[in-house]
Amino acid sequence: MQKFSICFISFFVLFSFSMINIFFFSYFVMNNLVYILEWELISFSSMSIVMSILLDWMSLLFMMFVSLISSVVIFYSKSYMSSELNLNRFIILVLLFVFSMILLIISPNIISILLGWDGLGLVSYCLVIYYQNIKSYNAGMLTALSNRVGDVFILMVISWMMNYGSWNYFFYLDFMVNDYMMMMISVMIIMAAMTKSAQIPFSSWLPAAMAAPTPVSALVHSSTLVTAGVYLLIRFNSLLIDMFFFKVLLLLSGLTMFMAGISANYEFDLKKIIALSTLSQLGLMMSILSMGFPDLAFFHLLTHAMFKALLFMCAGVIIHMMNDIQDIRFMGGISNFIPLTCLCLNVSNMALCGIPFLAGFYSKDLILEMVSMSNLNFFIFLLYYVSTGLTMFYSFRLTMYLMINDFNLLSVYNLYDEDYVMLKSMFTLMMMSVLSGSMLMWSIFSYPYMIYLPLNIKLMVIYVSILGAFLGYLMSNMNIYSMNKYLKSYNLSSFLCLMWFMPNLSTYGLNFYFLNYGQLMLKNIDMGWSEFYSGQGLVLILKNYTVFYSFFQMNNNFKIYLFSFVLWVCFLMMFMMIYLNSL
Amino acid sequence: MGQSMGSFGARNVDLYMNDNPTFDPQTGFSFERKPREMKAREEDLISARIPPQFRDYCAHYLLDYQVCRYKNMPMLYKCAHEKHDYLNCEHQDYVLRMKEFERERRLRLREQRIVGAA
Amino acid sequence: MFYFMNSNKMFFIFILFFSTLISISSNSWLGCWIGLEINLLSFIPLISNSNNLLSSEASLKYFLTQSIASINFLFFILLKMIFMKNFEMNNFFSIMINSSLLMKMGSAPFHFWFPNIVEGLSWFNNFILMSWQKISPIILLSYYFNKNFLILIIMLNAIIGAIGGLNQTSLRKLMAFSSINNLSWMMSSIMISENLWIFYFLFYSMLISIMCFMFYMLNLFFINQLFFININYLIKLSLLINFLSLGGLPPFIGFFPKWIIINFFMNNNFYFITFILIMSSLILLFFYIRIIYSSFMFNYLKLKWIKIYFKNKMFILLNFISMVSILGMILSTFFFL
Amino acid sequence: MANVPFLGLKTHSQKVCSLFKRTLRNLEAFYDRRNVYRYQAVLMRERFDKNAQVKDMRVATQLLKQGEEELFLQQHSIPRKFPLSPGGVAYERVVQSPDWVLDYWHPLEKAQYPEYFKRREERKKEFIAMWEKEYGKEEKKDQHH
Repeated sequence: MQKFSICFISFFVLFSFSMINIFFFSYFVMNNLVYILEWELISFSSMSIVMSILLDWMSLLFMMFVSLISSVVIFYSKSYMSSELNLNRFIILVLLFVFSMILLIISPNIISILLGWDGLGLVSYCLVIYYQNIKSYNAGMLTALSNRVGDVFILMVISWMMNYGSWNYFFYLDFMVNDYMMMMISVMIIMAAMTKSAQIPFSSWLPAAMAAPTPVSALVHSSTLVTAGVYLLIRFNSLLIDMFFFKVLLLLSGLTMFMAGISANYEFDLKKIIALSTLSQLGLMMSILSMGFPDLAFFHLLTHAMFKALLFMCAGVIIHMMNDIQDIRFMGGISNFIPLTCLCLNVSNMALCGIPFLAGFYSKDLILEMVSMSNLNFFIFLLYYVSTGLTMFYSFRLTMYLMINDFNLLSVYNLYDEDYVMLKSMFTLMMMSVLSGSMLMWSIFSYPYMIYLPLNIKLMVIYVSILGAFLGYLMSNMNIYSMNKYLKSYNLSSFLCLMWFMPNLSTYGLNFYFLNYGQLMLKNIDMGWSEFYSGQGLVLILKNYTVFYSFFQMNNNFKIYLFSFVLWVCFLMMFMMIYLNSL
Repeated sequence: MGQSMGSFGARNVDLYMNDNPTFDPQTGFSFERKPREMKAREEDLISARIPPQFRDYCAHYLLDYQVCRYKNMPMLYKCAHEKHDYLNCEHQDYVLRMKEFERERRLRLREQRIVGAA
Repeated sequence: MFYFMNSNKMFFIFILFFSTLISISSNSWLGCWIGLEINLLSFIPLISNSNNLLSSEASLKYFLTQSIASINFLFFILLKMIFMKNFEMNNFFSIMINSSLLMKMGSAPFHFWFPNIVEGLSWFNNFILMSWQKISPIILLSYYFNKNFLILIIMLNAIIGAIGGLNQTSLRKLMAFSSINNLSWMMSSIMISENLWIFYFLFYSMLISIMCFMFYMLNLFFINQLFFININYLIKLSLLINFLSLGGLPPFIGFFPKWIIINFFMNNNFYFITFILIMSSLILLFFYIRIIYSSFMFNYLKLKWIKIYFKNKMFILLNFISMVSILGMILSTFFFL
Repeated sequence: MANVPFLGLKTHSQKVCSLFKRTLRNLEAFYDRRNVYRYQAVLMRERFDKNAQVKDMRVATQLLKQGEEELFLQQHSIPRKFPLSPGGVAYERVVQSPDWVLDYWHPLEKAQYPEYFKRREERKKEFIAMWEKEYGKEEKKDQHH
């Protein structure tokens, strides 16, 4: 009976769904097919709200990856969440998340996108606050509100698209490129995507969202939810190519990539390091997207989903094993105790760094070479390559902290690879993160890219990687007499460590004004004038009226009443007489 | 960056990467230059649904590659040769374009020299 | 309550119905007057109840007011016959005839008898007084009315009905004021067309029939009786929803006739009256909700030996009408799909 | 609790000890390897010991203030917290409901654990008896409101 738990059933269903999708994907990519299904819900004023489904190779492939990762994550959480009382609720939340993600993936209609988009925001909020303590409530509110900004932009896009008479943006992409309204729409879409993918002004929520349970982080905050923004922009790409704002996006996402890479080096929370590396990779996707290579962004999105989910799952095993400790300063030397998990961790870390022939190599190397092939200014070029080096840097630092040094928590300890449920699911993803790069490279690029570079520029990736790895080794190396590098540059370090003070600037600093204004409003309007003029005041006036009225009613003097009626009649009679006399 | 560094030396003649050649194609050549011929037929490209930006002088190799992909759908590594041919052709094309760029740069320098001498 | 138990009352109720038919179908004013008189005389025996002192007081009061109104009515139709030709309009005559009719139906400036008498009546008599007894005066009103005067009266009705009911604790008086308020809607509908009035009247009488039956069955006369915890929660809930429907809250069917009247008023540019009517029904809804809200909240009275329930037969009838009242508007949209 | 002035009051030596402990925690955050941390902790201990013999309270207070300031200026951005202690990641993740919640269970729920609740009622009675023995009976107040 244990076999048929909700985890197993969901795993089975999602896994089969993923297999179906891979079949259909190969059929669609072979025949270059696109299917659109439409169902009209309501039509008013010649505008129709339709539920539409777009199936092409891109949506099918993304669905396949999402359902594969989610099935594996659900299988994993059977063990990770085994002592959870509300396991059913957890799994159902995850399934709801997958459902709204799929809704987002397959819809070419901005209204049904909103359905998926809002679903993602809501469910991710519920998942972040899953452990109901103060920290996760704060993180959840930060996540929800940051994403809410994007929701509002999507809503505004809906109202702008009303001008076209339909919300199927898919049909307008080619023809309305130079339209003013479409320009507004695309700016808003870019803003929405920036909130969802945590680009620079909005990036403080992604590390905060690590308060969620680790399987959630693996599924939601690394591979699927945060890539929703990238996916949306991939869909809108043909519209955005020549826009000025897309250049701004290139700058912002490059900075995101750089900032996250640096902050990951200063971070000590295991999950936050991985979250920041996710942020860095998201910046990479966004920036290559804004240079006009949507398929490269998509490629990196998919491979990244694989190895980042795996990385999170390994981190989950470590956290599970270490009694909820996430601080890497407590860890060390665990490769002696959990070799299999460390194997997976290393594979995914190397894939992240782009070590040749793992998944990340194919996408990242291609992206960097295409960057070298394009016309760019030196600053963007620098951002790309420095961030690549930084990826290596923090990955090596993480590896050193986790595996090489001595165990740093207790003097008596017993750690072991306890759980084959977790290991099985991790091995599935490990296979995928080894293989998926080359598989995807073959299958999705029907039109291959030609790269032709001088030797040194071609080898630049390797140079920065080696440099980064060396620095990462140095950074985690600590002798008794070593100077404290952090203390020597305290101000700069805090600046970099706290994500360029972005949480303070974009959330804590900003929301003070809104809260203050809200309190003023509450005091003056809600509990002040509007109470006086609508609620209490109206009742008071009506009460006075009814008291005044009761004075007449409750005298209950029937004689006066009848007499007054007769008087009224006589009064009218008198006037009538005057009137009749005047005739 | 390779691109921008490569074209950096041409800034003094106001030449950028995406500029078109402005001189007569025959200038400075002793033999007659022929325009390149498009080997892939338009209707083939249309029927294969090749996007417009890929319909260049190497499109016939691309067509071969697409056909191969269609034939061996799951085992795509079998199309390595076709892919290589296509990329090789693209590479030759790129080299040609770079040569044209260099020629344009030199011609412009020469023009400046002549004007400056006069 | 039901008069088929009592042959005398059955006889009078028969006469009551037919007198109304006489009055609204006669083609002379005198015939109308005769119908009204018969109506008055047949309703008084229905009111009287030898066990209840209040009812005989109520019947006397009813007799007095109605007879004064009838006298005036008779006097003015005779005067009109003397002074004026047929189909001739005159402000003063119309105002005077209207006044006596307004008094007969208990409309606003002449309504003071209405809440008093209602206090002495049983719920079924109340129901008759609030619905059937309104028919003949309103129909007669539609024959010969002064528009400006009537508009004034409509606004007065709306405001008085709303304000008077605010601090009532007696459910019968409350229903009386609610009927005064609804009278304003009815009079405004009769200004538009007779069909519209029939439409409104049917819905209104259906809604108050539910209320009256329900109060009768639960034996409720005052608000604080609603606070009994013995009353089933579902009964309270259905009371709430029927109240909301009576007040005219949108998803329920009580909104439907009001909606249509508002629509016609808009077409005829009666914006100000519409405003007054809607605002007064807001106040009406306020005190309906207040009653039910407190009955949900203050469950502090607990009767020991009483179990409050509906008789089965009634329950089915009541449920059916309630269902129409609650879901009518929603279900009726399916006919137009 | 404004009328209880002595609760927040600490002696000077308590304040110094507290400062020393916080300093050590801060060092722990900076120097994560144990041996390195020990070395730094010894150095820090020496700095404290150097001023241990200061008799003049004015100077001592000044030194304490300086120490607090230095600690504040060198506070680690990501302090090292144990997961279950306040500020840690898993703090209050598992909520222990207080004991009185059990009294508000529905009788049907209580009936599922008859033995426990029987004993609980007995214990309650015993506790009330003990209470009344110690503090006397509760006066009957006017419950009407």
